[in-house]
Amino acid sequence: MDFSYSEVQLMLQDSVQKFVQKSYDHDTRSKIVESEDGFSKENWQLFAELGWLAVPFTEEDGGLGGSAVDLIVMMEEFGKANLVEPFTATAVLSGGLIAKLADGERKSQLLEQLVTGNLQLACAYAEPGSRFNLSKVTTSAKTDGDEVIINGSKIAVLNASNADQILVVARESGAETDEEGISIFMVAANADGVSISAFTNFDGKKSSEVNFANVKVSASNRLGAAGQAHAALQKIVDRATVGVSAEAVGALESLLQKTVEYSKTRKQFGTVIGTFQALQHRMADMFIECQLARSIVVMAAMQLDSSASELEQTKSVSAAKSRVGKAIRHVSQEAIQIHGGIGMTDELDVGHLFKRVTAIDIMFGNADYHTERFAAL
Amino acid sequence: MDFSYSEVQLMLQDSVQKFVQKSYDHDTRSKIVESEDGFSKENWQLFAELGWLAVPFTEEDGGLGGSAVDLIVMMEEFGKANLVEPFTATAVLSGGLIAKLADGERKSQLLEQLVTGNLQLACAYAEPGSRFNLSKVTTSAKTDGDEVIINGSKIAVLNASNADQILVVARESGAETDEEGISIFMVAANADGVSISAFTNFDGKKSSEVNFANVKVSASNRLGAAGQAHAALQKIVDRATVGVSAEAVGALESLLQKTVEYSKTRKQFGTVIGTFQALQHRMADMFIECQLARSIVVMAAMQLDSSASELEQTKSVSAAKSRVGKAIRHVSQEAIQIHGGIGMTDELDVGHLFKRVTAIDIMFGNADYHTERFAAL
Amino acid sequence: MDADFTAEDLSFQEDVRTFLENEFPEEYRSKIDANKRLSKEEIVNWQKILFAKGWAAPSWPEKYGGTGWSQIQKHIFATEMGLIGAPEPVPFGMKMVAPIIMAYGSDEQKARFLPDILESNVWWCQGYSEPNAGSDLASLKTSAVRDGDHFIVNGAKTWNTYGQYADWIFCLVRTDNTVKKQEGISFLLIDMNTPGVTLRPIYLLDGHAEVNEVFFDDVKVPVENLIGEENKGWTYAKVLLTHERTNISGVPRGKRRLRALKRIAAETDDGFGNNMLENHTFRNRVADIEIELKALEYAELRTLASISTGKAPGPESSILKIVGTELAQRIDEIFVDLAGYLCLPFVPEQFEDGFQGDPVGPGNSAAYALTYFNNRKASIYGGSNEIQRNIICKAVLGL
Amino acid sequence: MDADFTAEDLSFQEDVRTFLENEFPEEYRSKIDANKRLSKEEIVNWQKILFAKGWAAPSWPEKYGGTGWSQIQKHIFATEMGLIGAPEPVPFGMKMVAPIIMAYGSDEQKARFLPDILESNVWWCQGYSEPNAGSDLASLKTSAVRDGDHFIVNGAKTWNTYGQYADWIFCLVRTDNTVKKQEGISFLLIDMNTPGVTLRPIYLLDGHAEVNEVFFDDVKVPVENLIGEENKGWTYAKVLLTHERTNISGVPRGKRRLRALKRIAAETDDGFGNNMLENHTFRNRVADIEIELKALEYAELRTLASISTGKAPGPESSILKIVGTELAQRIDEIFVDLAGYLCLPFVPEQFEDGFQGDPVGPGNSAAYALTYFNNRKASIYGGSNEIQRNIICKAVLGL
Repeated sequence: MDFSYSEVQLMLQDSVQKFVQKSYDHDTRSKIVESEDGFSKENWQLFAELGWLAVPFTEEDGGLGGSAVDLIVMMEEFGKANLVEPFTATAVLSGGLIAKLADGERKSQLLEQLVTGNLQLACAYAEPGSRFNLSKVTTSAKTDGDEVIINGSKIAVLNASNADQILVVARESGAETDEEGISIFMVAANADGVSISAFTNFDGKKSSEVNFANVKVSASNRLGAAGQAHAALQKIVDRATVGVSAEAVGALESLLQKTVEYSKTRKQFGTVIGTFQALQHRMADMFIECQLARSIVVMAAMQLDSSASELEQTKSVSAAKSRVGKAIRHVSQEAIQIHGGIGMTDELDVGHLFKRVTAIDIMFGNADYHTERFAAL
Repeated sequence: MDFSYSEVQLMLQDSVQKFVQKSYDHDTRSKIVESEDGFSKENWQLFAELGWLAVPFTEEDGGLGGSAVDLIVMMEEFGKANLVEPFTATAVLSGGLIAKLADGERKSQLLEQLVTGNLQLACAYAEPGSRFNLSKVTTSAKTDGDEVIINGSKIAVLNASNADQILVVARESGAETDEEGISIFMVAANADGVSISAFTNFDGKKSSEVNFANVKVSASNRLGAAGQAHAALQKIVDRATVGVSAEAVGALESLLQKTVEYSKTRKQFGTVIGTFQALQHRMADMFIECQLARSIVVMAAMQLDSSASELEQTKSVSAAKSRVGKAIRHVSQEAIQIHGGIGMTDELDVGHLFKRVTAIDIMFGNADYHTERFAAL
Repeated sequence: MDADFTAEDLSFQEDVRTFLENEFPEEYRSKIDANKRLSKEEIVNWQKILFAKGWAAPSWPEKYGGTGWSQIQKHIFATEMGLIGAPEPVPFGMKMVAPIIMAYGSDEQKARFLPDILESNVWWCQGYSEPNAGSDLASLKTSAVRDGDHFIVNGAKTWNTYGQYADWIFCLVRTDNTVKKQEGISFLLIDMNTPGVTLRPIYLLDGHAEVNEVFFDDVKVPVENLIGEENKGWTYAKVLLTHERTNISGVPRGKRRLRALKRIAAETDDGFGNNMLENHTFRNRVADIEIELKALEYAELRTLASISTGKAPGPESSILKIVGTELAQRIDEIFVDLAGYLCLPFVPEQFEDGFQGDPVGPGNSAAYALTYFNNRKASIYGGSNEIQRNIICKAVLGL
Repeated sequence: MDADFTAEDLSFQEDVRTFLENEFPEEYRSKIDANKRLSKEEIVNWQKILFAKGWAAPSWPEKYGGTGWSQIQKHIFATEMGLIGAPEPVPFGMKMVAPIIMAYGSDEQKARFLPDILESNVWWCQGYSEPNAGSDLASLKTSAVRDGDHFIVNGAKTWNTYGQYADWIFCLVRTDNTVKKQEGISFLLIDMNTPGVTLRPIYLLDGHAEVNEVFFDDVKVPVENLIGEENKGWTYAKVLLTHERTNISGVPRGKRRLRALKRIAAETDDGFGNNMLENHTFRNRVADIEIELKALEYAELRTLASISTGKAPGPESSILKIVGTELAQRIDEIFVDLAGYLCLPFVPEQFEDGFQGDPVGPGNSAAYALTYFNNRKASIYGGSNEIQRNIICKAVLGL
């Protein structure tokens, strides 16, 4: 048992911190969010150069790390700065699925494009009626000779409007919620029959509703064996869940720090509000929440990297997401409340961190969902 | 809609307040609790003279009131003083069942004995496996000619060791949790086959486990029609639930008041602790809890006295008990915490109020149970 | 005590219901149900319908055009309005400045301002808060210097809700710098069209600019716009601040929202073949909120009852503010939890009047997050919930 | 980072398990499982078994009889002890006075006191708190006046846990009244058998007198029982107070209790034909607690890891005290909720050593309420959780 960061992890942490400090203040971020793409291509290229895009992948796959701990070290820093670039969509989710399901030259080609910053991806798994259940898939994939015809609607597809390729989760057989029968296909975003309705989520991320109407792809666009993609999808989503949980931890720490700082300067009735004991104890509770959230995310990441059983790993992920969800509500609401009116304005970074963690609370299942999943396992 | 107390209610309130102030301080109560009977027969006689024992009954039944609001007005005051006398067991529960199910001379005789203080009763409804479900009854009653033979075990029978008669809930027919088939029999506490294992509950109330081994009673000891007692039992337990909820409200108000007073005199680090804002806000929250608890108990009592449907009335009772249960946990724990070590000692009344409300939280179903009951209706 | 309404109250309730069913425009109702904002014109129109019926200002004394209703009748009216979603009048005229004009204004001021408020001809906004003042209202800096028949006003006010629609603003201004802060404040009415008044919208987390900063740059205000005596403004304002803590609990609105929540939950797939209302955790959370709402409803009714017996609304009513806002925020949360992914899209303009595009996100789910964000203000404004707790400590617990 | 134990750690864990399985007396284990208290003799006996194995004092330096284990090994040992329910040594000797004797005592004092603590020959109790002092320890009044070779001690101490079993007490006493309160305090060791020492048991809510008041009436204490320098006692005590905030989280005990809870829930009828573990609300509450325990476990492990890299246990470890005690109290609550009526009977003596009567109430349910009552102390003692929050504010957040 060992809690120390590896040299690579320390380097990563340092590298993100330096970038953020130099090039990612609140104004810069706001401009990026308001831009057409909703992220900075320049930054993305820089991330590639700094090796960040290679972090989710093993050395074997041409990556730099591949461990869950590597991921959380970096994503916690992303969270602190409320980074809006589509790292989770392209690298963690889609890249993770490619690494897990694809093989041979296709795999190495795709991953090379990805880590060099030349490929944007999106993963379309959620549907209007699926809520958080990954095996509830009604989007259909019918084999027709060498081709597969995809029909269905997906929601909450992050980065679809910038993606070159979309990884679509579709059902080839089985009943609506069967784990068996689910496949993943790579579909060009500009393929016939694909319509993308793009907008910005409240956390500034680009997202889309994507409709597939008789979209034809070659059967070779299927990643992995037919109908066997569920386990990989679950595993990668679990990993992404830990990733965004770490991002939330970073954002919450940022919120705490900004709140404490604000309370030291803001005066009411002639007194700095940070001297009011009622607020002090509430900030102490925010600190406790941050520490517990961080601890359980570390736990989940370490479990994913360990020899623990699948069951233990899955439970750890749900434990972390559930607990982080509670911390999100508690810490972010207190941050706004202690800031008062100014915390409600669009101008301050505090409100944007609040919105980002609220989105993370929903992503891949909220606290209630993960508590039940934990309890049922 | 009217929120004012009637003259009788104001008199009752005044009468209890005066008695308590004069004759029921903490030391007196402690001596009563430690006495053989666990309550004061002298007090009981006085309660009869003051008309308190007649409060749960309508004038038609020889009582003084009979409304749920009458009941809560009085029981809130009982709660403030942590009165240990078996009012709920004898007058509310058992007396209520007699008023509801018995008839003719037997009814008037029994109630007269009761309101004059000459009859102690107990109601045996709970069983080791019934938890809070009143229709889960395994104690059996088999008709044998003119007699009925009762077998089974009851727990949490308040006042059994002082009771002249025990009202036993037993099953004459139907499956374990059927509402049909449940009857109530009056059994002399000293009848053959009745064994009473008495002890004191942690709130100072006398309670017993009662075993019935081939207890023979005349069929005429059955209250009401055979197998039809469930509805009456549910109704009377609902009323008693509102009664003890009001008692809890009184006890919580007492706890709040004592805590606020203590905080105004207790010094730490040279300062009266009541000036610490963190504690102040927590006491404000205790106050809020007390007010909400009181409001919802008033609501439930008013609904029971109103023309609302059975369903609405039942929902109101569960809403009240659930909400009061939350207030109990919150207010009583904070009272101990703010008192510090001294609040943990047997010597102070605070701890005994804490224990009493903890018992009330359990009585007739705890907060979780009543939330579910409310949600399911 | 009696939970049942009298025959008169029941018949009044019936009247109110019939009126609302017939007169509250169907299209407004659909907009409210779809979480869309009514435009100023629509709110004014509705207010004029109420005025025509004589029901524009239940809280006003009869002689100024009030209804003369009992507390119970007012409660019934507010409940029925809330249940159907009919908007209350914007409070700044009707509930904030009008009572002060009635209590401290001259006869001329009453005649000049009150009828237009009653008829919704003139919209008001509030000029209490200032940048950096927060809950410490009395530390305000906006100055009014007497110059002949005018005051010259300079400074800035903030958190002016609907300032962009307002014709007039009532302001606390500093008229004496030499005395302690509460004693140098006056209460001034200012026409928003006076030269030197400018507005800057403040965008909030929900993407909407419902509040503004208002700047005063050598604004000339006639002395006849002064309410009461110079330097007595704080006394007037304070009365208002401790006033009207009732009807803030939002119980009827809460009931309407819970009804909607349950309807939507019953239509929402849990992803495992059931609907969300069949999900135990969710159902029990809804039950908890319903129970809390019942407690709050009776806390409010008890306060109303104590007012009808002639008692002033005591500081106990701070409870209604605290519990009402925190419960509303819990409802906001559970809507977000119910919606899940569906509330992520941020297209605030689709809930505004005049939006022509296709709605984004199924149904109105995307509005839930906006409401969640926007309503964090509820525990901050109107005297933050921390201030309310201080009031309870001081005035009730004697701490 | 690595969640897996090394081969050495795994083999150490195996050794500890084997030892505990074989050597922790079966009857003690049954008593613990039945929520009964071990007698002093049983605790001493167990401590002597640990001593024989050389495992009596993992927290001590090797030269005094410690184990020389790594942080991870200590953690493994504490975990396995907690999971099986084996009692830790009573802390007053081993963890409270011994470190102070080691750090500030003379060689004679070390030789005289430490071996008997290690072997559990002599039991200690603490003499810090005084009536009315509460968390404000330094305001203590018990005086020690030098009289030749002795101090004459007068005053009273309170909350002396297990004072009735103790042979010695370590006390903070006032030796100088003329300086500010922290500077006139000395650290004195007092034989409980000295004439003038008397004890008054304090009964707590659970009906048990585990704490006492101790009175000192002209008690003669030899000067060689003074630790370190006169008037420096506060400095020594303070070190102890910020020390040893680890191992207070109670994670292993929590895990053992949750295991028991789930077992009992599976055997408890919900009254509707299912068992309580099948009840959604209950199951999810258990899950919430399990999750919290996981978070706490890793918070503790992270603190331990930071200690092994040489960092002192910082004020961050106040978290472990706060969360550990509050979580334990949540477990107490859920046991009460599970037991329902079954925990009402108050027969505390049935959980004491030597009880001969029939048990009252099925199983051990009646113990749950006692534990709930008793454990309210956890958030009060050892520096109340309010004090811990103050520490976080001051030392971590800089407020």
